[in-house]
Amino acid sequence: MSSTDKLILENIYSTYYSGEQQLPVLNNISLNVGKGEFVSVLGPSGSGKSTILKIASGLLRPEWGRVLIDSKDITGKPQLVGYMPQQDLLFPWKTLKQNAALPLLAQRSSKKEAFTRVEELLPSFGLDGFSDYYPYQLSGGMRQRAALLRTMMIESGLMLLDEPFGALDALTREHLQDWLLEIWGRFKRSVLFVTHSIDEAIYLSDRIYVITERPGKIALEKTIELKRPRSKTVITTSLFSSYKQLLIDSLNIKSADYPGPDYQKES
Amino acid sequence: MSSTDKLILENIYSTYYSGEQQLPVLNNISLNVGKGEFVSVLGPSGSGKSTILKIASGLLRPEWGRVLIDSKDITGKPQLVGYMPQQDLLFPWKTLKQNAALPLLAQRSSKKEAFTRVEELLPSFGLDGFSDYYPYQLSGGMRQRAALLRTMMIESGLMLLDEPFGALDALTREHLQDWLLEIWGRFKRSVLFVTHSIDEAIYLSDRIYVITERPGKIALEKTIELKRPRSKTVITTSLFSSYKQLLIDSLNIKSADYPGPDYQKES
Amino acid sequence: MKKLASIKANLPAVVMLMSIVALWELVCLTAKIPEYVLPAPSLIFIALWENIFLLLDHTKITLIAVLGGLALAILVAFILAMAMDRWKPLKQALYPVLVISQAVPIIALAPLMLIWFGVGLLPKVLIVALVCFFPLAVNLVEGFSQVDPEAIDLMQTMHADRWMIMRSVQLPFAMPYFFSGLKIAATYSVLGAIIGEWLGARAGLGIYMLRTMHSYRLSHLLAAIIVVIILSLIMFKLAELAGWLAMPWKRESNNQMEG
Amino acid sequence: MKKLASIKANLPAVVMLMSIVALWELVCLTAKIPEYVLPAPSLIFIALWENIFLLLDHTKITLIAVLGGLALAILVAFILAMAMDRWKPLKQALYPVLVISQAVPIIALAPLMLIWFGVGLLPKVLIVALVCFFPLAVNLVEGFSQVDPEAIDLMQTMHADRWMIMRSVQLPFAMPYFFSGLKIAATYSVLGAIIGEWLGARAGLGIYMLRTMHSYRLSHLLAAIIVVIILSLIMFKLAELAGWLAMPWKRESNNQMEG
Amino acid sequence: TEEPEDPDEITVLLDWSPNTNYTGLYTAIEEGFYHDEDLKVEIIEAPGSVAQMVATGQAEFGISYQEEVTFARLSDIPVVSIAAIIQHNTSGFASLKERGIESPADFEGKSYGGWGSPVEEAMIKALMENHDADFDQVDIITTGEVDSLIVIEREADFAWIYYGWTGIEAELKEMELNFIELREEEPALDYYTPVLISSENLIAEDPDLIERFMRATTNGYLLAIDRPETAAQHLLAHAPELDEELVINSQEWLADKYQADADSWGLQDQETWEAYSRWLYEFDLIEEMPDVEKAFTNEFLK
Ligand SMILES: Nc1ncnc2c1ncn2[C@@H]1O[C@H](COP(=O)(O)OP(=O)(O)OP(=O)(O)O)[C@@H](O)[C@H]1O
Ligand SMILES: Nc1ncnc2c1ncn2[C@@H]1O[C@H](COP(=O)(O)OP(=O)(O)OP(=O)(O)O)[C@@H](O)[C@H]1O
Ligand SMILES: [Mg+2]
Ligand SMILES: [Mg+2]
Repeated sequence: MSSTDKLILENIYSTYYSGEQQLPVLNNISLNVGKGEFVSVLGPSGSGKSTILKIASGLLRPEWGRVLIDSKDITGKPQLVGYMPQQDLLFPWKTLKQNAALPLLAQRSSKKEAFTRVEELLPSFGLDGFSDYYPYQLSGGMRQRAALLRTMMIESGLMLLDEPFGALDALTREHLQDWLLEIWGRFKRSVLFVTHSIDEAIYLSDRIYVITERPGKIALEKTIELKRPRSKTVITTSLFSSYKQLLIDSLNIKSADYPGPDYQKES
Repeated sequence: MSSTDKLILENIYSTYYSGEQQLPVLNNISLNVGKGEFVSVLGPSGSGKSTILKIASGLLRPEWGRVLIDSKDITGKPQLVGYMPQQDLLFPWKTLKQNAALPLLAQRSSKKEAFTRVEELLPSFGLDGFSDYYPYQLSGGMRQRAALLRTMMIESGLMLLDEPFGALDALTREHLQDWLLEIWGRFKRSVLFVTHSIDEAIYLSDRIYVITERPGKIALEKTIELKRPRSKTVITTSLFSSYKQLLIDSLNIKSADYPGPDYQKES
Repeated sequence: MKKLASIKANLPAVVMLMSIVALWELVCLTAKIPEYVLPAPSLIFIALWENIFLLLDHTKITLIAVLGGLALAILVAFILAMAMDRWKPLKQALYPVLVISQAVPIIALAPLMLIWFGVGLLPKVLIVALVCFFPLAVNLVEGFSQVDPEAIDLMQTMHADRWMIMRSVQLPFAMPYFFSGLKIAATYSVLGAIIGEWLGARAGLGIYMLRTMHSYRLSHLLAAIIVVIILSLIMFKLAELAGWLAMPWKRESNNQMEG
Repeated sequence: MKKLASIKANLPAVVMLMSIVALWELVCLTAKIPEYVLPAPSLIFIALWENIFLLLDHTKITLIAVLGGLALAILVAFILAMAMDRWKPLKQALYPVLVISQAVPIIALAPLMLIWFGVGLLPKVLIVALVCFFPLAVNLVEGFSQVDPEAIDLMQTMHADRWMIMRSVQLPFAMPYFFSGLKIAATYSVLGAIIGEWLGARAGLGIYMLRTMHSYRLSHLLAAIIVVIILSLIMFKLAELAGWLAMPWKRESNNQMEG
Repeated sequence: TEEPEDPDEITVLLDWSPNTNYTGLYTAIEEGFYHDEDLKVEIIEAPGSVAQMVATGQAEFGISYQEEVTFARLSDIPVVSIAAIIQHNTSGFASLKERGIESPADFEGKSYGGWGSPVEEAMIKALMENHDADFDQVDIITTGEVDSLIVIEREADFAWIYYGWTGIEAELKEMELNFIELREEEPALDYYTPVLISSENLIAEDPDLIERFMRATTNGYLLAIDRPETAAQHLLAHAPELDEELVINSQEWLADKYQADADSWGLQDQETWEAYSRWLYEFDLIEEMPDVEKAFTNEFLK
């Protein structure tokens, strides 16, 4: 952890309480995201990945531990960060333009100014000409890009992306991964990216944290040394395959004790 | 196409009509599934994969073409086949046992007999002890296995599986693929399997048909010569990677004309 | 534990209601408001207490009309909804009428029932049945038509016959719709019976209300209104309970952990 | 084209209704049923036609009570629902009462309104408001409480203030709930006004109904019932239209292709 | 006396909630007078539709009043009045003493709360014309079912009440009223209210049944005249919802008014029927004169 880090989580513990039940979710999580770095968190469903993002943004106060953004302690204080929740959360009652302009309007920009800024960016997000469409009129892939556009409009150097491609089909997904890398290369933000797809994590990241089933602990931290810019051909390289094998092992899927994480989550 | 084929589709054309609109979906599809063979259909979303299964089961009459099961023309006549729709479609008002026994009850088995048969099979489906659970009490993976159990109870040599793992997270999904191969090895059914995951298709199949965007045409037919039994290590082999590259190419993802299939489907 | 939690959750509401009643009593006592304008709560409770058996007698009469009408409505709604599912032309002819009827104040037809069917039990049963029939029928038809066609396809690949499809797919699927209609119907039913009685009857809560109104006993009228409210709530809760019993798979929330 | 399709879909229903009316006319003509038992449809239409201006005058009076009550109910429901969203203790105290009130036949309170507030416009407005208030308030509160907390989190990461969150997330989110409540309320409103008038009024459709009932003119009573039904349907359709206008993003079905 | 084997079941419809006007019916039930005539009587409240239902045979008998019978017959509803329950009209216009309405002349500038029916307006007009007062200066308010005592306290200055019930209630509440009795002001308005009605059909088909019913009913009212206290208890037994004090006081007030100056209880006089019809006709409330001989009969009062 150096002073060039954009985001630092130090020894985070977190538990959900509902009624008289306790659900320990995070168990001593420490991680950091450097300036301009692309860091992924990979883990099984229900391991607490979304919770990490909530804590990093200051929306949720951890039971124990500190959160630093630009070396400032912001634990439990909602920050102005580019947070993109797990569902796209485009508001169905707003057009694409109105959705994307929300962060600017919240900062008291005038409507005109905000819309102009949005319109400027539409082409690079492949959304040119769709500014007055309602979300239901957009395809799944377009919705994700619109949500990412909105996240970009939040004037903050840090982006927290929660499985942005989780709901898409495999083909659209792979396409958007390339596109995200391109956008990220252009805007130079620090990114903390959550996924449960191994391929996706390797393909996108500078560094990957693997976390275990609930309560989530860090099982592995791995720097990915595939050179950039990357393209899909990298997937068939042996370096990629060896990273993949390593991550699969660390995720440690035990077929013996199936029914696994899903069932336990519900009971 | 030989007389040992379980299922044959010959020159199938199909169109959906709604109001005054026409939607051509299948364009001259011919395929076959040999006895005991595992055949996959791979294609982008909306290309007509589910429609192929509907036609193969006799539920939907194609505009043109013939469907043969065991060399008998059954075009447009609903058959007794192991059809598993895209959603798991376990009935929420029936327990696991009652759901799985439905095919037997429809064949006028006595309740007692049907439940005994189901109980016998529960262990090999990893569902031992859950027979009186309602679907909402099961995890996603367990639900899929229960739906597959029900499909198995249909006394037919042919199984039509429509993206059985589409709704699962990546880790559970990979686990269930192994499990499906095991079950298939045991019960020796002919399988026509629909997916849009390239890895899944290669890992599971003897043969793969790739179909194009709507209206679906067959773009490629490829026999997969990975030896069985297979395990996940096969994914990192170069043969696997070369199949993957071939399939990606045949799916022909054009990033130039994005917004792609998703959007066109909706408009 | 579940009960305890629900009592706890309702505590503030109970406290608020009790303070309102206390305030009301106080105002009546200090401002000496005459009974025929606003009786004090204590007077209402005395009226309730002293007439409890009489009130129960009347309630019994009303209840018979309510239950009879509800039963008739359920029966007809099921028969009609199943027939409409079976014969599409019938559905085409009737469904638009059913939908529109939702927006019609059926109770406005009550005077006609009385004129046509006399003043016995029958017209009240008919009014209640009319009032309950529409929400039940609309919801049932809606339920049948919302059944996933994939589910029916699936049953066909098992070669299940029509009756088995109805029994094991369509009926259970329509149950939540039916019971949400039943809850609406149960609420209306009491009002329907009472308005029927207002227009002509030998006994019943509606008659009790009229008689006390005409003999200037507002405290007794309010006592009757309380009974009406309680009766409505009981009918509503019974409908809810019936749904709970009939649909074990809908008991998710709390039983999941106990089960 | 959309209109054409909907006319086509309703054709069987229209044909059926027309045949029923024709049959009714025939029965009345051949069996010589006296008017005070069952007037022929032709008589009803003559009554409607000859009294159309008188009926419209009464309708106007009723409509004022309906619209006034509805407006009052909407206003109070919004204020209360927003207050309940803001101060949780208020919600804890009131919400259980609101929920229970759903199962209470509010119209049974109408006699009290009359006794307390006289026979002018006010008590009818109050009855209508009471009857409409509960479905509106319950639905609004429900709507506010169903807002995805993630959406509010998201707004907080943009540092949006409370009012902006209310305006751009909570209110639009609650709109479908509000309008489904409004459709229920619109239906009840007419019945509320009429029952209020039955109990005491200068004019209005309820009074017209009573007068025709007392003067043995069943054809006029039925004409009035027809007007009541039409009025209810208009109120219902207006509520639907208001929802359509206020929620452009809900117009999916057909506009998607045109848009 | 031997047990009657299969009593005839008959229904009587009331046009309001049970009150002392109907005491004779309840008394005849309680004292077994109907039983002796081999009748089983059920009493049902049906405000608003008594005449229609009697005419269609939904019920054998009903309680009505002369005005309703007149209008019904003119609408071709074949009902017939078979007895006047109270000989003279006991209704009139009541107001609080402090409003100072002592004669119809004082109606000027005051407000009236009632059903808003044309007949009421005509009555007020007639009374005022007798005093050369201007009807146009009366504000007519429709108050419908609202309790008349509340009406005269809050809504309007005067209202139309039946003294035997509402007037007695006012006495019990110690409200001081001015009461202008209709029949004192305008003899034509001394019509029969309430009356017992039956249908032409039943009269033609089963006069014996009506005779038996009327014998027992007459005995009921005669007993109420003799022993109001007992009769009041009979009424209360059937309608315990009523206020006991009100019933007893009302009963005592009414006891000598049922028969009043008539030769026997229930008799109706053709002149009374004609006078009121004429009055209605004069005020354009009816378009033709009814055939009053068919509207009532005394034949069942032997
Ligand atoms: N607000 C909450 N209250 C109580 N429990 C919660 C809450 N949010 C999440 N949980 C539970 O905490 C655990 C971790 O949740 P979290 O959403 O962080 O997991 P995740 O790794 O993001 O899972 P997924 O991959 O499915 O999104 C889960 O078991 C979940 O059920
Ligand atoms: N019953 C129907 N009526 C009209 N159009 C339909 C119907 N079913 C499917 N379609 C359309 O036909 C096309 C092919 O549908 P199908 O479900 O076969 O695709 P698919 O390949 O299974 O897609 P997915 O991967 O999303 O399941 C789609 O555009 C779909 O919208
Ligand atoms: Mg998550
Ligand atoms: Mg499909």
